[in-house]
Amino acid sequence: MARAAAVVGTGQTRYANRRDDVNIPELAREAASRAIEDAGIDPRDIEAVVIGSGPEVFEGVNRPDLWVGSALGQAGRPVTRIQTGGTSGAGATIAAFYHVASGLHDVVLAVSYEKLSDGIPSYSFSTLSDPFWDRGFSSGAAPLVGLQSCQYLARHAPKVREDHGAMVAVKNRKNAMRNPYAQLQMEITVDDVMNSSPVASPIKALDCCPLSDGAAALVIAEERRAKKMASRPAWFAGLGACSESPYAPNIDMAYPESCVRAAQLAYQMAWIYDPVRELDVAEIFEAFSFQELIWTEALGLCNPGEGGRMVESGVTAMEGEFPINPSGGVLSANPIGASGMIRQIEAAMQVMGKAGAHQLPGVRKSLAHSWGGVVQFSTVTIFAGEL
Amino acid sequence: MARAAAVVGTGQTRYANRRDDVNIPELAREAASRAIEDAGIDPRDIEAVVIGSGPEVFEGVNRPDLWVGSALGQAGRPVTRIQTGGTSGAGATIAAFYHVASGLHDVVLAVSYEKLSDGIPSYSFSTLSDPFWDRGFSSGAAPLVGLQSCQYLARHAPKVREDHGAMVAVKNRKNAMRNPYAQLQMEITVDDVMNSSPVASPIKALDCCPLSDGAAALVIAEERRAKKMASRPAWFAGLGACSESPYAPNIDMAYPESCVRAAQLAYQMAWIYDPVRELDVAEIFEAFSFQELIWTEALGLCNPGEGGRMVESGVTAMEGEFPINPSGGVLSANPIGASGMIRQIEAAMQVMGKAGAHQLPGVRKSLAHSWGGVVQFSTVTIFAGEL
Amino acid sequence: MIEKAKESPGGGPVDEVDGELHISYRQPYGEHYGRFYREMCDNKRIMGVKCSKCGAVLLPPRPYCGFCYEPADQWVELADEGTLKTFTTVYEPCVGEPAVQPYICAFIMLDGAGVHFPHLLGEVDPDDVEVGMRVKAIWAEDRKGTLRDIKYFRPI
Amino acid sequence: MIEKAKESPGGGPVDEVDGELHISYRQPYGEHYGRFYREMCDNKRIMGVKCSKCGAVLLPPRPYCGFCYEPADQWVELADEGTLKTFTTVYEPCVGEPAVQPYICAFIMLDGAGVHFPHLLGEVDPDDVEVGMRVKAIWAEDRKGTLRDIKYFRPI
Ligand SMILES: [Zn+2]
Ligand SMILES: [Zn+2]
Repeated sequence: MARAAAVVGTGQTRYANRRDDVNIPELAREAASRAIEDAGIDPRDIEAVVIGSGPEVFEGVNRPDLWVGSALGQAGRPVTRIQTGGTSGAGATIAAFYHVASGLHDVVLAVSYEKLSDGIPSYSFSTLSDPFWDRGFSSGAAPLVGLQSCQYLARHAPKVREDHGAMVAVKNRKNAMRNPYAQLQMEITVDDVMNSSPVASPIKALDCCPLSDGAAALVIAEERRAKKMASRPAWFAGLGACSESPYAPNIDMAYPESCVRAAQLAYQMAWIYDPVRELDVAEIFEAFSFQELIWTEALGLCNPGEGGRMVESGVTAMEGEFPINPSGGVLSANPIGASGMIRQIEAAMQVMGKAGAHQLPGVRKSLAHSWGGVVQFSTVTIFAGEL
Repeated sequence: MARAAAVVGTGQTRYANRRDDVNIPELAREAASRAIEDAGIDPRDIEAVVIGSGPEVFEGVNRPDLWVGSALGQAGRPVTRIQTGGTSGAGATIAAFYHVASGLHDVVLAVSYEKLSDGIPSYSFSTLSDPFWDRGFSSGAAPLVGLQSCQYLARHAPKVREDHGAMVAVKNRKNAMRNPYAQLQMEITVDDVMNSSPVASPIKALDCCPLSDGAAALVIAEERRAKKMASRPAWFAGLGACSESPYAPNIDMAYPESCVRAAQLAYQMAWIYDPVRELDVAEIFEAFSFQELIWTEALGLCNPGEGGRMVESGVTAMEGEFPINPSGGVLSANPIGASGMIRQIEAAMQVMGKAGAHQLPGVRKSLAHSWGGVVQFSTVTIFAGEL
Repeated sequence: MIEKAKESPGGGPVDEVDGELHISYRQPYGEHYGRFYREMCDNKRIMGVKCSKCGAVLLPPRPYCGFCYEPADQWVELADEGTLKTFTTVYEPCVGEPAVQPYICAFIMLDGAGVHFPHLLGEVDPDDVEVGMRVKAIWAEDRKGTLRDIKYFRPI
Repeated sequence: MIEKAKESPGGGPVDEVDGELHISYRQPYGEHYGRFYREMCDNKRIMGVKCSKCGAVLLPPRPYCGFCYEPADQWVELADEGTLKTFTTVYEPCVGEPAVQPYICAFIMLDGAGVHFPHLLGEVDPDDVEVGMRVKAIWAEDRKGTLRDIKYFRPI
């Protein structure tokens, strides 16, 4: 029903704990220029720009679209900004897709960034959402996901164990060694993770993503132009986004409804019935190691409680039958507002055959996932190598 | 090219200096519920929600989409948030239109709000955009538009005079007396405005919009459903959005390129060649009185320098040949992030025949305008009573 | 917003500017929060509201159900005890959290409620906490109308 | 974030909570701001950069043209005098602005520049200011590498 559209170029910055050599627009432009170059187009071909980034309090710049847009060819074009926390980057891509699918624009640039080192992220977390309720309790990211992970482990013990999380951390950090943009590239063991300092049980230091400065960008084009611009564009085959209310009855963080439903919507649109067979790879937003297990289940890539077995058996390893996060995932870099778009870029690159040292062979369809909020915003994007 | 879509229901709150009887989600819900009721649909018919609001620093709530969404039927649906300052509300509508035009969603709710009294807007203005450049100079809204208005008057004197601004203030505040939602409903004279206390020359107190708490919402549906839901839906006939860089050479605030181009894009899409003849009414984002003259010219509703004559001759009065801001405009209420959507709602209501006491006779086509940023974000929306 | 120029440490091209954001807010409670916190403060009672459609008892009390988009207007008193749904022992400081680490954050399903209550656990060793255990609120003597009017929950 | 419950003045349903946001930032200048402000501070020089495509001389200096999306890497010294493009006399206090009202904000097109320079006017009565007049920078003695290294512009 929607007009066909594809990712035709992608760009990323290196991700780092602190990029003090650039300001925010320069960081965003670094990624945008790479995406434009990768698409092989002239910047003037861009018809509209969508910017995604997290809460403004992260960087202390309000209306960052004004400042950032000036580095992105804002003049003469429509510019909009999506802000939905962890799903901002993926949401910007989806908004850019709508621009093209609607038939009103042919070539659109989506850019996302976060520069967490400019501010104090942990303090910022304590100013999110409802000021009258639970800001003073478990407002940090790690405690929140600690609660989520504990709920998950309690439900599925002894089938899922604490060291299954560690296995994810080991796998993804190792994958990151092949990704030139990754911030944390480490060869570590399950014991290293298990013995790392406790943060918010069951989460330990090596179960956590880093805080990152970084930006990502992609160019989306309609069918005719996409075919000209890229030898193998990454076609949007399925899209799903879903929210839950933080106040909905019985929100289930161990099997989040928003993720289950976003996946269902995306599979339905992409005509996918058996995702683990029909997809070749997934890039999942695992800010903390246990989340890869939880999302794997909620995305229907295995049954509930089977997430531990997936990683332990090597199925999700780079060489496994269904690799998850060959890029190293969010555990290897987390510029929050960009991380959802980075998953999409990595999934698109696998389909385009452009993932370099972490390219998997013969990828036809890939999945990108992101979450935001208090674990109740989810997006799922499916790319296909053929229309 | 795009799938046809229309506004089928609208809702507004009363606008007030301080709504201390509700919190932010309750304020947004008040407008949303009215829009859903006006559309005559069940809340469960809404397939996606788009939220628009201004800088988060205005209200001190980060990720307001989480909190506000919980009052808007967020559960089970995609929710996104647009933040582009003064154009946030209009941008949310445009994003919702893209949702429908793309074919992926049939019925979408767009909601915008601002609750300026919860924070300190003037302080917030000083944290916008580039932290290294001009935050410390003319960062407030009135000084910025003072600079814009001075540039405009200097260019066109003596054809345009300071009292032409006052005539806009008199006209719009009088129009507001017929609008039950307006915050400032006043019968004033040109002398009252000219003698009101100076704020930022040439702007005086009565040339300024108030600061407002308020919310607005609208429901957009695709063709088949729109025809069922409304006897006379307001069809999206034209859309244009455009930005300028604050650093572009020779930015011309007296005839802003972004507005000129947004209008051109919208007219092109709507097949409009002679806007003042083919349109019947315009709702223009005049946060300060002189802006109505400037935008009227930039929108091509008269030639440059003719804005003063337009208001002085009564052409733009409620009874004139081309009424502008029959609702009372932004001079009568300015909940910043919602004001752009309010213009769209008022323009849509005129086409739908639902504008009540300020309804104009026989409106077939209407225009809604908004601006944001440092006068360099513009949107134009054109509604038509027939497809 | 305070800005000051900074010396580049190595004489290179890097300069940084220190900024501050210091803004105060006054946010109205809206329809239900006021009563909710007054009941906690004055009567040591935890009150929820019942959705008129799905019947779930909601916390925090609000005039609508987050799931059904329907009014939620019937007040219901909840027990100040319930079942521990999940917990985390926090070892690193988070702004806005209790100052002394480690402390235990918990989601508790109060008897009669349809959504969890976020709070702390106390009087228990982290190693002895188990999901599913029964817990009870320990009220503060000096109550001010905030969630801290409950000091913490402790195992029964 | 400090929260305290507030008495409802009329005993009615309205309660408000006072909140504060107090966060500090450290933002890097990036490629060009450092040099720009050092030139102002050390040499009383206003430097722009020239777009490699359209040739416009840009302020603030940045490594790209906001219009062309092309690099802007050639530094150009601008005059510290120019033409007044527009001004406003401000009578009401704005946070971050000079403390004493009224003061005059202005956009000035420096000789050789392609975009205006935002600053203040001084040593002139507001009634005597006219768009198009020539103005010149008055430099501060105590310069710190900010736009305030120029005290204001005054008519020539
Ligand atoms: Zn319900
Ligand atoms: Zn240029």
